[in-house]
Parts: sequence; C-alpha cells; structure tokens
Amino acid sequence: MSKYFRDIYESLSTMMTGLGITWMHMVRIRKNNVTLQYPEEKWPRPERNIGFDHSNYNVIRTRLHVDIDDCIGCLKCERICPVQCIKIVTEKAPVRGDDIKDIGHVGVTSNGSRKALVVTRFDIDMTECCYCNLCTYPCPEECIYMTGGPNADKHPIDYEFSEFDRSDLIYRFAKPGTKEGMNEVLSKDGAES
Amino acid sequence: MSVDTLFDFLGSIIPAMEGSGLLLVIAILIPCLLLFLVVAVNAIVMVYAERKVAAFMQDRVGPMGQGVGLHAGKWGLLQTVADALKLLTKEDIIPKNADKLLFILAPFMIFIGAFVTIVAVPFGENVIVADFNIGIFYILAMGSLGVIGIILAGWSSNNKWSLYGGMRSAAQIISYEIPAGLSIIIIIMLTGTLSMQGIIQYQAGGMFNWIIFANPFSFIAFFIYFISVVAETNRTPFDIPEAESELVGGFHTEYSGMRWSFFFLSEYANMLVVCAVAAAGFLGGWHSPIPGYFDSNGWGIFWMMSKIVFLIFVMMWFRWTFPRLRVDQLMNICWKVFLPISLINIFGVGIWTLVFG
Amino acid sequence: MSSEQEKLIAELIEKGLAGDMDSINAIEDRVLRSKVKSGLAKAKRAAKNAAVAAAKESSPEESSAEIMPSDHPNQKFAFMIEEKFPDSLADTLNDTHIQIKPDQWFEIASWLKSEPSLYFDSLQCHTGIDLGENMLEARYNLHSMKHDHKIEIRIAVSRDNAHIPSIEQIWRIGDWFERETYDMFGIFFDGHRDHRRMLLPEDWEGYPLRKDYEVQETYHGIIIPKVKEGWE
Amino acid sequence: MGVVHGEEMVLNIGPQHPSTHGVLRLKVKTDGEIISEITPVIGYLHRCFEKHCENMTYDQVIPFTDRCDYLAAMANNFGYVVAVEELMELKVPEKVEYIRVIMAELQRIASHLLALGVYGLDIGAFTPFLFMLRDRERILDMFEMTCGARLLYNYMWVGGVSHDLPKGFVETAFQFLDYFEPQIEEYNKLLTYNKIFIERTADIGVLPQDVAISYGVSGPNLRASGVKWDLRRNDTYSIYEKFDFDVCIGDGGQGTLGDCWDRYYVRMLEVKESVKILRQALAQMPKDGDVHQALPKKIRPPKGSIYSRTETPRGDLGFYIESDGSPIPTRVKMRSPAFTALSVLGELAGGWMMSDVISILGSLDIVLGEIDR
Repeated sequence: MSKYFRDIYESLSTMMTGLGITWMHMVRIRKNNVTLQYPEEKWPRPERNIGFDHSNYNVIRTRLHVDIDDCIGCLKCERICPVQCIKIVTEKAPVRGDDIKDIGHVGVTSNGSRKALVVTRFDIDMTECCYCNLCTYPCPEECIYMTGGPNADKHPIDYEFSEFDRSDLIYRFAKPGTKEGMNEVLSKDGAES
Repeated sequence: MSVDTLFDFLGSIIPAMEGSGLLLVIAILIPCLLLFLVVAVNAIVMVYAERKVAAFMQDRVGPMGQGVGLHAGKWGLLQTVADALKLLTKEDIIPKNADKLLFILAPFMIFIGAFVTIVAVPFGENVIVADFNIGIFYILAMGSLGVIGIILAGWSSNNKWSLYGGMRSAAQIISYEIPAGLSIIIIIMLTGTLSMQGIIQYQAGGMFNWIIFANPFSFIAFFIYFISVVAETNRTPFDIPEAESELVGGFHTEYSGMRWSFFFLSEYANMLVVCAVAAAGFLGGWHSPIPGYFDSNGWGIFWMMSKIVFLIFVMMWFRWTFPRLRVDQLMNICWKVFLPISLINIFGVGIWTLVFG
Repeated sequence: MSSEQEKLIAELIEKGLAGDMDSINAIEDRVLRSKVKSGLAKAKRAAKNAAVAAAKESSPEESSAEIMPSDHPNQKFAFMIEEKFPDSLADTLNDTHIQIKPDQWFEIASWLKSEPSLYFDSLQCHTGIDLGENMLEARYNLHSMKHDHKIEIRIAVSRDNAHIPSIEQIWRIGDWFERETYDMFGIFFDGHRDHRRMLLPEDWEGYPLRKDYEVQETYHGIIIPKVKEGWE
Repeated sequence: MGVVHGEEMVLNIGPQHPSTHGVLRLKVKTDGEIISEITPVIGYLHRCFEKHCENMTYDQVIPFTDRCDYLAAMANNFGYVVAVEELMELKVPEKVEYIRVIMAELQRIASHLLALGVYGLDIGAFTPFLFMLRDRERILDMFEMTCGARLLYNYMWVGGVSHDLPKGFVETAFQFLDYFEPQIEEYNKLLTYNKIFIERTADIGVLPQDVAISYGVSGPNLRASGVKWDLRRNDTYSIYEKFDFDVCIGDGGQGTLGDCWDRYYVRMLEVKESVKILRQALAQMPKDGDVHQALPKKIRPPKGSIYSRTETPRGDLGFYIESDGSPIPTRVKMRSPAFTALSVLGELAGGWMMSDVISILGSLDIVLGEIDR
C-alpha cells in the first residue's frame, strides 16, 4: 500500500520539477535563445569568431575551387580522391613554359614553375565529392582549395551552391574551348614541321 | 441573449416573417455561425500559441519573420495563415482500399462531438447560445461523441497503425470519462443544479467562494478532472493514440490536407470545451477573483476567456515537459488511482457538506 | 652505368649499413646520392625480412614430436588443442594464429568455451577472407572475459566445398556473423538454424567480397549503373 | 488465400519509421499489443564499405570509416588509425595522442548526448532532445574550429592528425566544460528521474550478463548489465592509462540490473567520466610538437594481419586488417558494436508491448550506417 502512495507522491514531485525547468527556460528565452535567423544571420556568425584565423592550414569544408592558371596537370588530386570525383585530361604543351595566346593558356604558374602540360579538361563532380579535403594537401601549386576560411579574401565562403539540375553540379574548371584550340595548335604545328 | 430572445428580436425587425418557422431556423443559425467563428479563431490562435510556447520552452524562438522575406509576419504571426494555406492547397489522399465513406465521415464525427458541446458553454453573464437546465450533463454526453469518430478514422484507413491508434484511443477516452464524470458530480452536489449559469452563480463573490476552494475534496477533484480531461483530448502525457514515435501518427496517419486539419481543428475545439467546463465548474466562470471589482457584464467574458486561456496554456505546458505513458500504465492510473480517489472525494464532499453545512 | 660507380655505391651501402651516414650525405652529385640511399633502404629491408624468415625456420625444427610452446596464448592453446583433439591442427604453431581443420571445429569450439581454465566466452570477431588460389578462410577472434586472454583461430576451406560446422549455438553472435560471411564469401555453415543472406537481398547472385566477383547486370530489371552518365 | 491467423498479426516496423534510428525493418509478430517475435531485417544501408577498402590506399579509407558510424566519426577514425599504426608499428608523437584522446572524448559526449536525447524522444519527451542537441552543437562548433567539418571529419590520419589545434581551442574547451556540467544535472532532473520515464524504462528489456556476453554486446549496453568491461581500461590503447576515470557500470538503480533505464543511466554517467578525462587531457597536453611529424610518405604496412579494438560510444569497434605489403589493404573487416547490439533485440523484446519495443530499441542506441557498413 505504501508503494501506491509513494508512486503518487513521486510522480507529482517529479512532474513539478519538470514543469519548473521548462517554465524557467520559457521565462529566460531572451538570454539563451539559440536559433539563427537564417536568411539574415549566416554561418559563421560574425561576432563569434571560432578560430577561422588559422593561417597556414586550409581548415574549412565547403565547395571546391581550382585556380586553373596555376594547375600544372600533375593528377595528384585525381589519384588521391577516394570517390574519384575529379577528372583531368591534359595535353603535352608544344613548348614548355610559354603562353598560348588564343586558348589563354598561361605558361608559368604564380609561384614560378613552368608548365609542361595544357589542362584541357578539369571537372569536379560536386555531387560525388565527400568533402574529405584530401585533394588540397598533395597539390604542389595549392591551386585546388575549398572556398572561404583562410582563403576568404580570394574566395568568400560558399556553402549554398544548390542547383536545379544535378548535372550543373559538375564544375568544369578548364577554360572553355581549350580542347578545340589545342587540336588546331597541334594540327598547325604538325603542318609546319 | 439566448436563442428565443434573438427570435423575438428578429421578429420585431421583420414583421412579415413574425413567428414563422424560417425565422426560428435563422435565429438558431446565426449563433452557430458565430460559434464556428469562435472555434476557428480559437484554433488559429492556439496553433500559433502552441508553436511559440513550445519554442520558448526549448530555448528557441519559434516562427519568426524578419527582414525582406517577412514570410511569416512580424513575429511569425502569419505562420498559422501559412499553415492553413498549405493545408488547403495540399492534396488530401484517400487510400485505395480504405473504407471510402467512413474515411470521409470520420473527421466530421469528431468535429461534431466537439462543436456541439460549445453551444452550452457560458462565456459571459448572458452570453450563452442555449442555456439548458441540464447544461453540464449535456456537455458530458455530447463530449463522448468524439470517440466514435476516432475509432471510425482508425478503422477506415485500413492501416495497421491507425487500427492500433483507434483501439487505444477508444479504451482511453471511454475510461477517462468516468473520473471526469465523478468529479463533475461533486460540482452538482455542491451547487444543486445542472445548469451551467446556475453553477456559476453559486460561485459568485470573490475567489474563495469558487468550488475549487470550497473544500479540500473539491480541490483534489479539480486536479483529477483536469488530468482526466487532458487524457480525453489525447494530449501528452496521454497522447498514445497518435504517438509519433510508435504509431507514426496513430488514427490520422492516412489523412492529409484539409481533412487532416479538421482533426486538429476538432482537437483544439475539444480543448476549448473541456477548459471552459473546468473554468466554469471549478474556477468561478465569468466571476472576477476580487469580489465587486471589474464584475460588470462586459468583464465577464474577459475573466472567462482568461481562465480558459490559462488552462489551455497549462495543457501545452504539459505537452512539452512530460514523456508518454504506455497504454496499460494509462489504464492503470485511470482505474487504480483516479477512480478510487474520486469516489473518496464524493464521499468526502458528502460528509463535508453534512458537517459544515 | 659504369662499373666503378657500382663498386662505389656498393661500398657506400656497406658503410651505410655499418651506420655512418655522413659519408653518403657528403656526395654532391644528387643522382648518385639518391641511388645510394635507395640501395641502402632496400638492403636494410632485405636484412629485416631475412631475420624474420630465420625466426620462422627456427621454430619448425623444434616443433617436431615434442613441441615446446612459447608463452604466447596462440601457441599455448594450440598445444592444448593438439593434445585434446589429436590431428586437428592444420599448421605449425606460430604466434599469429591457430590453424584448424574444419571437421572437428564444433567440438573444439564447445570445449574452448566450456573448459574452465580457457573459458572463451566471447566471440569478438569473425572474418571471412579470400586467400586466392581457390581457398577461402574463416577467422575467429576469441576472447575470455574472465582470464582476459585472446586467440585467433583460422579455418581454411577450398572454394568448391566450402563447409564449416556452425558455432552459432555456442556463441549466439555467431548466428549473424556467420550469416554475413556466407553472404559475402559463400562459405556454408552446416547446422546453422537460419542460414540466409545477412545484408544482401535473398536472390542476389554471387558473393561480393570474393576477389573474382563480377556484379550482375540487372537486378529485378533494374540496371546496375557501372559508370555515371554525363561523366565521360 | 493463406491461412488466416485469428489473433496473430505481422506488423512491419518498416525501413521508414520515426524511431528505428535509420533504415531498419523489424518484422514483428504481435498478438494485440503483446509482441511474440521480432526479426530485424537489415541491409538497406549497405554501401560495400569492405569492398571499397580493397581498392583504395590506407589513407583513402579514412573518409569511408567516418561514414560507418556517422554519429561518432572521430571514434571510427581513431579505431581505424590505431589498427593501421599497430600493423605498421608506427609511434605517434605525444601531442597527437593527446589531441586524439581529446577529440575521441568530445565525440563520446556528443554521441551520447544525441543517443540520450533521441531516447527521450522515443519515450515521448520532446524538450530534453532539444536541450541535448543544443549542447551537442557547441561540441560540433569545436570540431569545426579544428578540422572544418561538423559531422564527418577525416581528421585523424595514419601517423598523426590533419590539422593542429587552432589558437582558441583549449580555452573554448574549458569554457564548454564549465558550461556543460550543470546542464547534466538539469537533464537528470528533467528526464532521468521523471516518474513517467522511469515507469516506461525500468524493468523493461532486461539483458542478463551471460546473454549479453554470448551475443557479443559491448560498450554501455554491456556495462549496464553489470559487466565491468571497458576497452580503455581492459585493453588500453593510445594514452588512456595516463588518465584516471572509473568505468561506470549499471547498478539496477530504478529496477532490475540491465534494464533500459540502466543503459540510459550508464551513458549519462559516461558523459560525466568523459568530462573528467577531458579536463585532465586538456591540462596535461604538451603545448609544442608538430602533428605532421610522424606522417609516413607512403603507407605500406608489412605483410600480416592485425585485429585491434577501440572503445567507441557504442562499444568495441574492431578492425581486422590483412595486408600483403602493398599500399592497398587486401581485407578490412569492421566489427561493429551496433551490429551485435541489434542481434540481441530478437532475444530481448519477446513478450513486451509495442511501445516497449521502441523503448528497448532506443536504449540499445544502434546506428544503421555501422550495422550495414
């Protein structure tokens, strides 16, 4: 019989404490509200700096971006990608290191190495990318990186890149028309020599 | 301001139809439309209030609309309008081998159960649609109509989960009507009349004449009534028929669009009725807590509505604090805890009125 | 490459093996130095493998009739199994595992669990492996909660009659582990009460984790895509 | 038409159900409300993890281990990386060991918070779920500070970690721990000792010790049945012997030993222990030291096989790695703790009611990504 009354007493007392807690939270809503009004307040919150000033590492996981002028076509990122979502096709440049005007090919990268290959196709399929950031480490020219964070000056943070059609998520970084341009250049050289 | 006064008043305006049957129908229809408005507005306000109360209790701010979009109004006020529009435009699907007629009929059965009882609820001194002399008895009887609709919904959706939900809710609502009924008997013992206005008049004169403070037994009776009424409207901690995590929505799993919104309209109407009865029965209806202060005719509605709103807030408060009971525990509480206590209450009130007069 | 350069590299590697690296670092010609270094690394690795092989040969000689097991649990318990169930071991004693023939496996397993001094009450992990050349293997990692020692038992079967007695009555988790190994490798576990595929649908052809597994073209009419279209 | 059983009803708590913690289908034979038999059907989330591992190098496998137990990705990385380093006999610098323990313990708190919150949701209490997720978000912020990602990190590499700790990390961590400890008291008051919660979980789904061991159950589920088995103590890996914390086991506080309430409460105690470990680890961590120092150029483990176990929030996560000396593993078998926890459900849930099955399933805290691999 005593268990019967103890049960009633216990349930009433625990109900009261529970109600008390939720009441306290309701009253103190202005202090500990956590929601972020999305379209106006965006992540990362400006006033809460959470360590993004980390200069030497690329510590952010958003959309991949490639500075195609610095890419020397070494295929390291393509090989290390666990889900094989990077596809690069390169052609041998007629003369190592000098520009090819009509297809806008830059011969020398920003930190001085002369390019031996012309990258005619550099596609990243962002639907398959698993954001593991493995591709940014082996790149000798550091031309592939995730936008925002440490390189926010070059490229602002961008994690809202939704599209209406899935094939639009295949980013083609090679300059348009390099493939046809290269064929002409090669055929012209072939004709000359 | 009941129906017959309206009938004479209309007769005086349009002498041609004086005393004709048609006029009587109109005289009844106008208050019913008015009541439907009250129910609809109440549902709209309560949907918004439920979202805001839930949000504030969970450290978030609920629907807000700032800046350019203003999609949900300044403080999310248009959220309910957005919900209503969504439900209106949503396609309401009738499952292929569901029992078509019963499937369509079920939500209206529940709504009738809830809507019909509002007729006898007194909102003010003479603001009542039909002042029956058996008011509270009528409300109890009509209140149990809703369970038929729920079983209908559960059965006709031809889905095992809804069947579970329907059966559970049938057991729950019927068994919780008994403690609710017994607690109301205490009111009748004290006031001696069944009519709602009569009960409220008995509690005139300040807070300490209310039935809740009449004697300790009726104080307990109020809490028993309130908790069993929470069970009757399927609210937490007794929301087993539509337990999201087990039955994926219970009896209204297969409903969608406007038909589904009818379920919620009737749930909120039900809440309004039971809170009104609790307020009228135990908390002194449209009397103000301080005698003779703000007690004139207009203020009656304010006091009645504020008591109802407070009780509805407590129901929402329960919802965001307590976990859910299991079906057999629920029955256990009803038959082994509420029933004995309410019987003792009746006995106690009897002795108390005998001894203290 | 001229012969005296080879001689130079060979004696530099000897010096490297002997340990003085500075003479190698002193060479200014980059190509030569890298050759010497790689040669050195290869030599070191060869030396290490030789040492391991030597250790391996040494144990078989002394595993003649009278075997003295070292204190490693794998060897100690293999010795005890050999004593209790003669001719059940399929391989010599070594530290990494106990190789067992499949036929007496159920008795050995129940003995391993019931024997108070061993009391292997927890089957930690069950792995199926395709050893190539038509051999499949099931590996059991057993562990005793009471004595806190663990062993690894391996049973190799050929692909055409891959049958191993099931131990799901002894360790109940064996039930799901064995079903998964059957699902992935096609090893049949005799005496298993609920011998179905674990992860793949019932009517999936082939055993995926085998090295020579070819994915079927369609499943119930659904074409299984090999390469994503629009990507080539 | 088949034979119609009068009372017997087969019900599918189907792959798409609010409380199956992922794509799990339970074929349930019920007689009215009472469950007579349960057969779990899994495989809906099978992504051929082990087949993928056989055509990728060792460091490419790490993003895949994240996705097995996606609620405790750090713990999976840790397990895999410890296994490969043991195979290669690779020694990792002191600072990396500390960073790994800190990350693993933070991940344990985050994973337990979600497990407890979702368990409250299965029982019907909505608010504690949101409180716990609010605190979990702060841990995810810390993960984002260090490695940029919030759920799937690819942070622990073979031989080190991908990024050193950012400048404000240790202060933020201490700030979080001071904020977090009183919150645990609030959860206990709100949910753990709530009478309805106790009514719904005590004496339900009791798992005796021998059945648990025979089914290979591990982690909080096993400790709730009273078996003192914690890999951080019994089979110490990394530097766990440097910290003093006690292995909390169930004591039948609100009912018999090994019931749902014990499994819930052991996780709550473990969160407190993890906070204790974190305080010590953050204090003792060496300030300097390069985390990339021991990263091997070419990961090429010697020929042989290894079975190594680590303690994840769900139990013993075992990696059986067989290598033939090439940079691509020949076999990686992942022994998942949730796989064994689910196998015991059939034995555990017989004879209970429908809502208890959901409660028992919630208390086992399974993640389908890890079960189906």
